[in-house]
Amino acid sequence: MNRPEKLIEGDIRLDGRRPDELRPIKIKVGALNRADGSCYLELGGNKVMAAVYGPREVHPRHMAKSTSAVVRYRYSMASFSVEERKRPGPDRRSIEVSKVSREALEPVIFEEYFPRSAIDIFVEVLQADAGTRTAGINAASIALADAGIPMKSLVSSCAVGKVDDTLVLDLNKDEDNYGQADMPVAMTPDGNITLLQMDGHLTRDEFREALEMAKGACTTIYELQRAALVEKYSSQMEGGDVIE
Amino acid sequence: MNRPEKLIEGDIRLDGRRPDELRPIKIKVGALNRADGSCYLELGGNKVMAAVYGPREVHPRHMAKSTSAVVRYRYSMASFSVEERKRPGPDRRSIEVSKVSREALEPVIFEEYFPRSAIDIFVEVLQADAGTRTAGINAASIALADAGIPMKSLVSSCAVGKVDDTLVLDLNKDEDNYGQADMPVAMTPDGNITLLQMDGHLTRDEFREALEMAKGACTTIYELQRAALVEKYSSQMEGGDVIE
Amino acid sequence: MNRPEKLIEGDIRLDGRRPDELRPIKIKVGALNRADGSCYLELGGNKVMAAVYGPREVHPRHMAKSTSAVVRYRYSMASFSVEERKRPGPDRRSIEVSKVSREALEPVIFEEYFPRSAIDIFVEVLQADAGTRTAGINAASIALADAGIPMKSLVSSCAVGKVDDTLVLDLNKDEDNYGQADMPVAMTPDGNITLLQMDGHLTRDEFREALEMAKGACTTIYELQRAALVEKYSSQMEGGDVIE
Amino acid sequence: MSLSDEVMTELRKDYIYNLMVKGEREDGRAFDQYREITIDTNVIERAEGSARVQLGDTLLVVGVKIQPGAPFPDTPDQGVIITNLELIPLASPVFEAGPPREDAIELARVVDRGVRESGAIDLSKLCITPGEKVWMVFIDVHVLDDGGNIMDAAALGAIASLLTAKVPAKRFNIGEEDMDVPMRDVPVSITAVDIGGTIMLDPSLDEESIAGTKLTVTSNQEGAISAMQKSGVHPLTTEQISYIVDIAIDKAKEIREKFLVI
Amino acid sequence: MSLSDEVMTELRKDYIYNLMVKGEREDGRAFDQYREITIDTNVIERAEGSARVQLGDTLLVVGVKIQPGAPFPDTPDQGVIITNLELIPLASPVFEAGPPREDAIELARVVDRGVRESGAIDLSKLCITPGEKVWMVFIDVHVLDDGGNIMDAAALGAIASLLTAKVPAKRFNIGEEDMDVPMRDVPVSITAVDIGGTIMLDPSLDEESIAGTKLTVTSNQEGAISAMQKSGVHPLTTEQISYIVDIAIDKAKEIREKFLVI
Amino acid sequence: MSLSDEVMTELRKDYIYNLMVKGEREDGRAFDQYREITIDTNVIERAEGSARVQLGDTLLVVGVKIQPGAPFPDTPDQGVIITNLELIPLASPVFEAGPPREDAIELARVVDRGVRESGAIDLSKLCITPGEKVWMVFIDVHVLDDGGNIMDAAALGAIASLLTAKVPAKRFNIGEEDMDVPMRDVPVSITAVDIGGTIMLDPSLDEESIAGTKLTVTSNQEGAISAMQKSGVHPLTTEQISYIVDIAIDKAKEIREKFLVI
Repeated sequence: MNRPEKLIEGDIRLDGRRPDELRPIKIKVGALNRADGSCYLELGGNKVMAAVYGPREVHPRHMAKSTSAVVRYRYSMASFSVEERKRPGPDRRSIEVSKVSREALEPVIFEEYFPRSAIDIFVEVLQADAGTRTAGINAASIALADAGIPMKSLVSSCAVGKVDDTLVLDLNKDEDNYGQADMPVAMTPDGNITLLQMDGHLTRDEFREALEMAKGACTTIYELQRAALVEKYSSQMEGGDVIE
Repeated sequence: MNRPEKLIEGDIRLDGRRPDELRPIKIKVGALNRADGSCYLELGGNKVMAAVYGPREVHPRHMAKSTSAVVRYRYSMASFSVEERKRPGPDRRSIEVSKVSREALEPVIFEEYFPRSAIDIFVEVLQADAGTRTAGINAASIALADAGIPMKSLVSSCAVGKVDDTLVLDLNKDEDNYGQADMPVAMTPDGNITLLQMDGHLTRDEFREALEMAKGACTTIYELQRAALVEKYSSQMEGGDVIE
Repeated sequence: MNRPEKLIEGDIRLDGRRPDELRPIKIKVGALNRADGSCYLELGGNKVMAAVYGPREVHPRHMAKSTSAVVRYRYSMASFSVEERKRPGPDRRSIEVSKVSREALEPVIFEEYFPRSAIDIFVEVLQADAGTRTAGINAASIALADAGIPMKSLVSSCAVGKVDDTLVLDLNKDEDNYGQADMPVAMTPDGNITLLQMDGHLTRDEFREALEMAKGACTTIYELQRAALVEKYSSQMEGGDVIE
Repeated sequence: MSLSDEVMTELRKDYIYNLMVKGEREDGRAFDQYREITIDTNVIERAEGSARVQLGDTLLVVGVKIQPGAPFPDTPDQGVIITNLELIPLASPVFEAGPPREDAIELARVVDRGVRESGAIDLSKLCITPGEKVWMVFIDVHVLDDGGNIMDAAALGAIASLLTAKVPAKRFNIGEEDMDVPMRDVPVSITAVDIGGTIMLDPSLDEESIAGTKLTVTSNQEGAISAMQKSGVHPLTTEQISYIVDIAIDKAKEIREKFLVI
Repeated sequence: MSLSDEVMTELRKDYIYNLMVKGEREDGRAFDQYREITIDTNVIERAEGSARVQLGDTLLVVGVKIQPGAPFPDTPDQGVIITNLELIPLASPVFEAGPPREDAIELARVVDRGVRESGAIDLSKLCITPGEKVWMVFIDVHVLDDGGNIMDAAALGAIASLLTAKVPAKRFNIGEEDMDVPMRDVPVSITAVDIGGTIMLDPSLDEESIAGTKLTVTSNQEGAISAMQKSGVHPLTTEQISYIVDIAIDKAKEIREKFLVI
Repeated sequence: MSLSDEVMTELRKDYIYNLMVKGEREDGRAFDQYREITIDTNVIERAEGSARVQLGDTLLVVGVKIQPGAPFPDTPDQGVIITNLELIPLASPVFEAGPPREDAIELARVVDRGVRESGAIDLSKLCITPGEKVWMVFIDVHVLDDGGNIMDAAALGAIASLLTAKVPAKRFNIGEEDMDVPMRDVPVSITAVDIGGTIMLDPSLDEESIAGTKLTVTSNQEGAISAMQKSGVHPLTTEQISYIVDIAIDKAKEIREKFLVI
């Protein structure tokens, strides 16, 4: 696809959203049997599955820490999740995304409760449409709760970007490709920033405004995460299918 | 070479064999000095060397089993063993062949006699002409005996295939390339099947007939294996050269 | 560049040197802060950095020796050190150079003083102009001394080659590319040969003469190495910059 | 595995074994009965074909990607099939990260042979320019939840994906219109295990873990065998194999007609 | 690390923390002050561009190699930037041999984004034949001595190398004369750490080791932000981030003018 | 290695050392005497050239494969030699599976240099289309039984294979007829060890294991040296090296004439 002439027209984006509008989010808590906790999440065209195992023994042993759990995070894209088939296995991008995503979640985990243990978080991107790392963090946060890992709070994540000189929430693929800036953020409900990355072009003022927009969006997402967990654990509903 | 018009003509195959005829087999027991047991075997144009080390210490240690030996099998093709030079190192095919070959032999090994030990079987294909896995299993079985590993029996292996709608024993390269089915089988002298793979096209009835042919051939091969071992251990002859 | 018509003309080489003349050598002892010992060395157009860590714990543990230190040597070329960008990571050449360089230094190290320990030597080639392994050994030898590793003596290294049927010391890049032989040598001050490699074409007599030339050159280099160490440890001068 | 885990596993094995002796299975199925199967296709928009397969507790997604590439030198006028399967650590506590191990490689290769050897795809129709450019069909199996018998679920997902996949000719400027993958057969894999001499189809995770041997039989529309694979260290008798082949062909027909009608 | 090493480390951390409480740093700098910077360019003859950067105790060499290659399919008329950074064991007792780990990969990618996202290089001018051949710019960062804040030193070295690099058109018979790399901006990265609530720029090795979090802000000539990266497990408040962004943009201007005047 | 193994090894070393002092070797050879050599060529039909070499207890097979490929950029009109040697675990209890380690790489590179630097192959005659296509000669050494001195056996096998190898021009449609590999020299490698000051040629496995250093000297038909490699941690004196070079050249002549007459 070539660059559309305009990405935003009269305050309406190509996919019909307003600048400060998130894409639809769908959450299924406990989507898997084998994992200790899991969550399937759709964010617009993104489809991600998160699973948590642990606390459990650490392999290889020498990675264990004597005073806290070691938290590991493996973000991975299915080879069919993108237009051009991706070779299986980790690449440099997924290694970086795994690192910052782990650091986005570690602050809320009571790691010191589980010395010599591992808490393993796996996020598989089944379909990608810009925003996979934020979708992954949102899902992983829920999966941690589903696994019963003691946490100070959930973590919520969302990107803010700039397209056609306008700040917009939660970029989709076209906006990401042809936009001017992308800034993924993750935070706790009390406003502590646990992930912050940016690339593109933002003035100081734009940056401050973008950060405020991210805060608002993360609050919205937090409510959805909480509601999904409450629903699961209050009604023990038999949920719909995953990857519909 | 292009596909020959006929692979079998008046009950005679391109290499002059009848449908139920094996290729010539040559066996040299104890072909190597360093290995605890070894066997060089030729099956038609296949030339394979099998060596056995063990029971010995397991490296890496964490692979050891507390109640039995761990049996390992490494099937490998020399880069010059085939028409187009093969890159050195294991590929997906050789990993699968190693797995099924190991499983073909494990049932006859008294693994429980050697807890915390390794029995390592190495098979090198020096020249390939279809049937390398069966040749390898036949050689490895003898090498195990030569190494003095306690075994319930030998294992014998042979492929059955279908060419020009006729079931034939022990496919050669052309028959493998242009045939309709290939089914490698391994079994113990009392008829227990320890390896069974198939690809191509066989009706139920063809399959049953093929399995019977394989049984007969394995019996023949078993006699050759036994004779080679008896000869070695009765006469301690000074054998001819390997890879003549 | 194409082969020059003559590499040596009237006893003068293309770069103005006489056959038995070394390229200029520049040595900075203790060029790094983190390493236990270090040395930056320029030999003509070669720029190498050597660092030594140890004696220290061995990782992985199973590599440790119970009666002596394990000495490791990692020779590596920066990707920008050569005309055509080199892919990062070890290749077969650098693995061989690392092995023979380690063996060139081990004879002078009192390894038995440090059982269960590691002495790690790292040599990075920042700019290459033929002779990187000899430059690396000369620098590493100084870095070992700078790290306070007990040694019987220093080791000095130099190559002798043949160009236009003349034996010459310390080949530069063009002489290496278009010459007839290259023979790197390393030795102790008392004349024990600790590294010897050769490729090309040398008669027996040429070889003997070449070895004598190498001996003389190594003596010269030894004096420079010693002087650099004396200067560092007598005056504790604040040295010039590295990689000027 | 902690000691109590090991004890649990042993107890579980005894339980399954004792049930079997009584002619029963832990989930109440008959020995030749499959668990519930759900197949949804076209679940991944980015893939040319895809299927989500739930087989009892086992969940996996298969994605088919199709793009132009060079043919193999020995088949210059045929498309290429490449099958991958990874046992990623998300799907089971016993799977590890890293390059595929022998179990995953074996599964991928048996899925691949099932598709290839049955002639399910007419590869000659996937040639673009002989000797130069052909369509490459990548079948990627992504296991999400290992509840046992990944083999049959993966084979089902592969064939279901292929049946609904489109060759993206337009996107690569190779044709006016996208075409279906040229399918000419619908192979189905049936896996049996031997537990204490009793043959059971479609093993659950627990059954799989105590079975010494699996036998997978892939058969085609006309009821002929396309591929077989014995996996595991226990031998099988000729009679057992014959019996499995017979019920596998029948069961394949049943599943094909129920789930894979084109 | 031996026990005495660990004790030393703890003592060192306490020392730095206590200094901070008194408004001081171990080397006497102000909280927003950088260590001494020395940049020498063209230090590697074999490279098309190079720089040796000393930032306090940190020493590294950046080499830029430029050679023709194929463009990425989605940007057929643009040159390619590839940035590598290795934390080789020569540079620190804690670095290990082997393929780059996540720390090295993150550093390389942040250096890369700083160059790329600021539009510092006009990639369209590095196209040779659209869709076929473009100039590939390899930026290789070789860390020799880790004295803390490799990030900023690497970014400085990358941009200093590029500013003095030549595209070797003659050597590859692609033009009559070598040309400068088409630069149109001079991004500078500034890294801050949070130690017990206090923000410090340009952390030394000890400061870096006790800081829970780093924030790198790369800004361009006009004072806009091109790239940011938070690294580490401690959260930051909105106020801290805002504060860092402000001083980072100012400090970048100062360093740019002092060291990177074209 | 178990304790008793270690004790055995020590005893064995003492035994060899004590023999040496008396001027003897364990197998009764003179210090400059080689073990029995058997070379059979054309033992692998699929290879363009091959040789089976038995040198005492050491057994290896060398296969030469020849196929068209791209030349190196700096030698556009020359064929390519690529030499591989693997120390596979079949051949010795101390060899491990996995990518070649430094010992195997060193052996392969010394075999390679022996062939290459002697000018044994006229590489200019292996050019097909300058700058585009040349013949690539792959020399693969497959060690089957390590009885000591793999080096010399491998070099013998390489040259014996090359002397009988055919360039498969017909198979690749590059010529009317297959041609011999254009050989113009017959280099032979001779390896010596220093055991307690005594020089011995062609070390057996036990001799090799107690020797601190090996020196390999490869010489050509006219008696000039093509390649040398000292391997191992013990130094050698100038006199020792001179002595080895002399006997190596003589011994190479003897072996060449006996086994490698074209």
